[in-house]
Amino acid sequence: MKINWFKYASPATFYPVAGRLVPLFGIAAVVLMLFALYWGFLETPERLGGTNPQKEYYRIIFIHVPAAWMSMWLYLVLAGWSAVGLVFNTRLSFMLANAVAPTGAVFTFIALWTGAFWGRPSWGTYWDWDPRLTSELILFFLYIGFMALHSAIDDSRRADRAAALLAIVGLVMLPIIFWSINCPDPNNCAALHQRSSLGKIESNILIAMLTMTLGFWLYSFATSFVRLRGIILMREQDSAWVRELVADDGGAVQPKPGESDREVSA
Amino acid sequence: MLKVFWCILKRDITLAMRRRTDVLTTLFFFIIVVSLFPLGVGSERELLRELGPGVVWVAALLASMLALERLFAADYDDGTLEQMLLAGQPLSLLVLAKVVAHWVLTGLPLVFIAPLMAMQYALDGTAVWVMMASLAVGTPVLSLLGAIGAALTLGLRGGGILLSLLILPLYIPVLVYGAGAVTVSAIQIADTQPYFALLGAFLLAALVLAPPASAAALRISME
Amino acid sequence: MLKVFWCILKRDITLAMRRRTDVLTTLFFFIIVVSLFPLGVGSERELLRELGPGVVWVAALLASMLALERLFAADYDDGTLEQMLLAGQPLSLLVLAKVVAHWVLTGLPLVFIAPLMAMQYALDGTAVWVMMASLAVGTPVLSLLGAIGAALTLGLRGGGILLSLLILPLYIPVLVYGAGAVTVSAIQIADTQPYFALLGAFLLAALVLAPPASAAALRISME
Amino acid sequence: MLEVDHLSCRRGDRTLFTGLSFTLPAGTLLHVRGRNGSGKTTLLRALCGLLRPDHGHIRWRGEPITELADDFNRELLYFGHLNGIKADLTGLENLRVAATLDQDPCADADILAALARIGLAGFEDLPTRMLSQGQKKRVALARLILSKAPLWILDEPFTALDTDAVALLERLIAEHVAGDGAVVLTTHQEVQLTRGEIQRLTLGSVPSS
Amino acid sequence: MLEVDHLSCRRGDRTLFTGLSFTLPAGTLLHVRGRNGSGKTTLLRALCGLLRPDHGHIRWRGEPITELADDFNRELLYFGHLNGIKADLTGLENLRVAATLDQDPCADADILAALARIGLAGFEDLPTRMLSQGQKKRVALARLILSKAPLWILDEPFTALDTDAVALLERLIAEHVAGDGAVVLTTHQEVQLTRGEIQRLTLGSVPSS
Ligand code: HEM
Ligand SMILES: Nc1ncnc2c1ncn2[C@@H]1O[C@H](COP(=O)(O)OP(=O)(O)OP(=O)(O)O)[C@@H](O)[C@H]1O
Ligand SMILES: Nc1ncnc2c1ncn2[C@@H]1O[C@H](COP(=O)(O)OP(=O)(O)OP(=O)(O)O)[C@@H](O)[C@H]1O
Ligand SMILES: [Mg+2]
Ligand SMILES: [Mg+2]
Repeated sequence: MKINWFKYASPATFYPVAGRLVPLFGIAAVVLMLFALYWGFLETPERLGGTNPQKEYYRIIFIHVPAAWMSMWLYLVLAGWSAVGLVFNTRLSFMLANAVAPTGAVFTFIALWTGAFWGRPSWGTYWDWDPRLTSELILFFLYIGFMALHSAIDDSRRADRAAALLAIVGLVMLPIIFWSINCPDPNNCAALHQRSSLGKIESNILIAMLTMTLGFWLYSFATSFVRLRGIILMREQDSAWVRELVADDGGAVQPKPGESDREVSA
Repeated sequence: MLKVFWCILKRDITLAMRRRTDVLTTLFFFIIVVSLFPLGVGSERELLRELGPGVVWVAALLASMLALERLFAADYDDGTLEQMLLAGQPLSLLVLAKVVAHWVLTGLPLVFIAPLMAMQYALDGTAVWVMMASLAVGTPVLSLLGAIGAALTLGLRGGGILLSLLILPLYIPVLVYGAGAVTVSAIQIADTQPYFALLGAFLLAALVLAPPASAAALRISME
Repeated sequence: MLKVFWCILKRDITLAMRRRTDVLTTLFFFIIVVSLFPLGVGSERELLRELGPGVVWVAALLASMLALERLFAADYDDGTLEQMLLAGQPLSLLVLAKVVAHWVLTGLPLVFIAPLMAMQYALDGTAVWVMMASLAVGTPVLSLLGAIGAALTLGLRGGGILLSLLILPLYIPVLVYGAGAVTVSAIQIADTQPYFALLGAFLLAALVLAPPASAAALRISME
Repeated sequence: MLEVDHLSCRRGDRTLFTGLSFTLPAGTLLHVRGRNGSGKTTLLRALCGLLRPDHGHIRWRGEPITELADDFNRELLYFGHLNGIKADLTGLENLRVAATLDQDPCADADILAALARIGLAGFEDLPTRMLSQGQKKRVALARLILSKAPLWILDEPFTALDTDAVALLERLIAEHVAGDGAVVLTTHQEVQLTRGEIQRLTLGSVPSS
Repeated sequence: MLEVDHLSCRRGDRTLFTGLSFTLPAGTLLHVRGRNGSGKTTLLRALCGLLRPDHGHIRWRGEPITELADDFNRELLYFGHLNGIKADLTGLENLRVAATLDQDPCADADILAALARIGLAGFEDLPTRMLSQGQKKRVALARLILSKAPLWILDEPFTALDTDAVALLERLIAEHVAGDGAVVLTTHQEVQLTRGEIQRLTLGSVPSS
């Protein structure tokens, strides 16, 4: 079967589709997040054992880690749509990138915030210049930069393309930045290698965490689509279909396009 | 091709020489920022020695960034940039010429003034040489990366500070390895070579990638 | 009189709100500069704690100074400043209104974000309060003093960096006593009151002297 | 009203004019002409007090303008090469600020009427950065309708305007002169007045160095 | 030479023109007219490729200008609201840079001759910031004398010029058209040509919102 993807690349077709998907994703997200919270709070061990016995507050992991994952994934999505937009010049891709950015920034912020509140009881400090924390902070700056640049430019087309270029430059730089922070001393990098402890984690915790991640993921879809619909309406004000839509709601009068005439004389 | 490159390079350097203060102010900004810190944090020798490389590099970052704001702005305001876009010459070449001129005027002087700054922070002989070398390799990367940001924020109100928001995070690797090389040079057994290898790799990558990216950004901004 | 003051104040705040990013970028610049240092100097807690007050104050200085560049520049470029000079209203009043608006938009937010920055440098409770208080009294002085420099460098190419050259030395007393107050607050026996008395005196003097000085500078620059 | 006495100005090393004297009574228009670079803008800025002349005096109602300072400024409306409007404010907001600064008490309705008269009905609520070259100029010119100042100093007010706008501006100037105002203006076009006197002042061509 | 096919442009939320088509053969001048804000500048920038139109195509000698890119730019001379000269360089230096960028091989003597012809003899060695409004514009116009580009796009080239300069510019344009060049220009004045065809294109007045 061959689907005409370009049909869906038009804002006019995508607008109602997004409208139908929003409640679907929204409800699923809420359900999954509630389930994950329930599972995380009631079905997991009361305290973690091992060398560093963590008290009840380890449960913040069910928000913290999924949020951190989402923040990185969403940046990839953002840069991906930006690249598609720049290459194929499709308006919808830029709009998608814009719609995703605030959600990504929010997850980054949540990861930082929950991390800080976790750090207080477990490390005795809100903040430490641990490589991972620093990288997350820089990711936050990249999101903020993207949004700041976009909103600093009046002309929406220039704003889209400039912000998209920035997102791509950011994506190229990101691995280098992360790596330089993780390995500030190239003489003995191997010693600093950080190992993820996810493999050894208890399965209940894993279930709760993965469910929460999925919930966050759907939440990202829902919020991005809501924002996307707003953006589409604003950008396409002039087009016939939006005018019909607005007219149905008894909306405002739209300007007519200017006419032009010409005469030739010798 | 080469003729156009030289023409733009010469033009920018002539312009800067007409207003010699421009060149000097970047330098003085650097000196002032470096000298402010001891006022803010106190003047214990040990503390300062530890701080030295970081402060000098952060100051270099800030100085380079501030000067960048004007990289395209003047040309944009008077319409010469528009003319460059329409010149029928590869835009990345023109951009590269402008960046090179910019570095010669604002980055290179920092390299030569660095020993004076190092003195204020009680750094010793080797550290001073390493600092000069790291600045010499690192500051062109700053100029090249910064050009992208300067092109993106062209003509925006509050562009200067927006530029710093966009660019400073991207400067981090250069800061880490630049300052790292100097810090490490104080330890006898440690080797600074990997640091310079990395900085050199950054420079090469930036030389290849940054001009086309800036050119693309300029075309977007001029629309 | 008061009506004109309010009119200009409202105008500048409206303008900033039209471009909300302007306000936020000063703030983020501050945050980024503060966050860069640990990357350059390493992240030992003790070292950072000692550095904290100085770094936060130097960053505040730089942020305030950078934002100042735009204090009159935009009005100069579009000719509204010329109109203000010819308005038949006391120019120092108009200048004061512009400076107040500028501080509300760029200085005040720094006061409120300071605790977060203090956290990064592991400062404790009292130190955080003292830092907020010292920023609240100190940053208006920075804006007022900076206005003089901004007026003098108006319309000069490379004004931004020239401005910093003129203004940073004037900022030094504020930096010394502002950062000093925070450092001293960590010591139990020491008293921060003299520091605040001095900062307050600076503020009063600046409030009286800076607006006429800036007005005079503006008249010179506009000739 | 305005008396100029042996005025001379120089820019850089070049003396633009020396010993320039004239008086401008109420109800007169002074059309300053001259080739490009002959010193028209320089003269106008000196008349406003923005630029200090080398020699000579400028008097307003008998008193030197340097002494009158703000009192002179209040009776003056200057319109230079720059429009003096903020790109981020709408036309309405711009004129509101201008009116407060000039101490012209005028309501929003007056401003809207002025904008409509100048041909910007429908554009009042757009930030002026979204306007074309000529539309921006029109916003600035709306101040002429609102202002009560007796002396207008206008530097090339006709550039970038289309024929409708030029005609309107000519009418505004004629009305002002007819109402016992004084106008100093530069333009490379011809100026006609239905009523009131026109003086013409031609600045000499610049000596080449 | 230049073909425009169903062009439509918008700025902000306002569609300025739609379905605009015309062809401009060699030896023709196109005078774009229209009220302030009708989209003349927008059209000219689109023709240069500085601004991407919403719909429609622009072709130069049969090929889309987006594909020709630098090849098209080399055949084009654009002259916008801004002069495109550096205030800190002298007239001579400015034109030298412009000539290198345009790949017009010309010696300093040519440039000096051009400056003299445009009425700036004696001002060649002054930084252009020391020139008056109209003199700056003249420096920029000297490029028209030096350039070999077949297509000129001029946005309100007559503003700020005195009558001598206007006459000279009209002569330059007429010569270029007579020499099988093409010119697109906007101005609120009338344009006459001694030889060659004039097309007039009037952009509709902007609907108020
Ligand atoms: C502001 C503070 C913090 C930030 C920004 C932060 C950031 C992150 C990020 C980005 C990840 C995902 C990395 C990955 O999986 O590759 C993560 C995972 C994790 N974080 Fe944090 N974190 C913070 C504080 C903390 C604290 C205080 C703790 C525990 C005491 C903590 C424990 C963990 C754990 C256990 C994981 C799971 C992933 C793994 O095992 O590697 N984090 N954090
Ligand atoms: N940056 C912008 N953003 C949004 N709209 C704009 C922008 N620039 C211009 N416009 C709008 O586009 C329209 C046409 O502008 P343009 O500059 O092309 O007019 P013009 O015909 O050149 O007018 P003029 O004779 O005044 O120079 C105007 O109505 C203006 O409001
Ligand atoms: N900032 C300056 N420094 C030095 N000389 C200047 C400066 N500005 C202008 N001049 C010189 O002063 C002379 C007069 O300039 P002015 O702007 O008054 O001319 P103008 O009559 O308004 O010309 P135009 O019709 O071109 O606007 C010019 O010859 C110019 O070279
Ligand atoms: Mg003039
Ligand atoms: Mg125009």
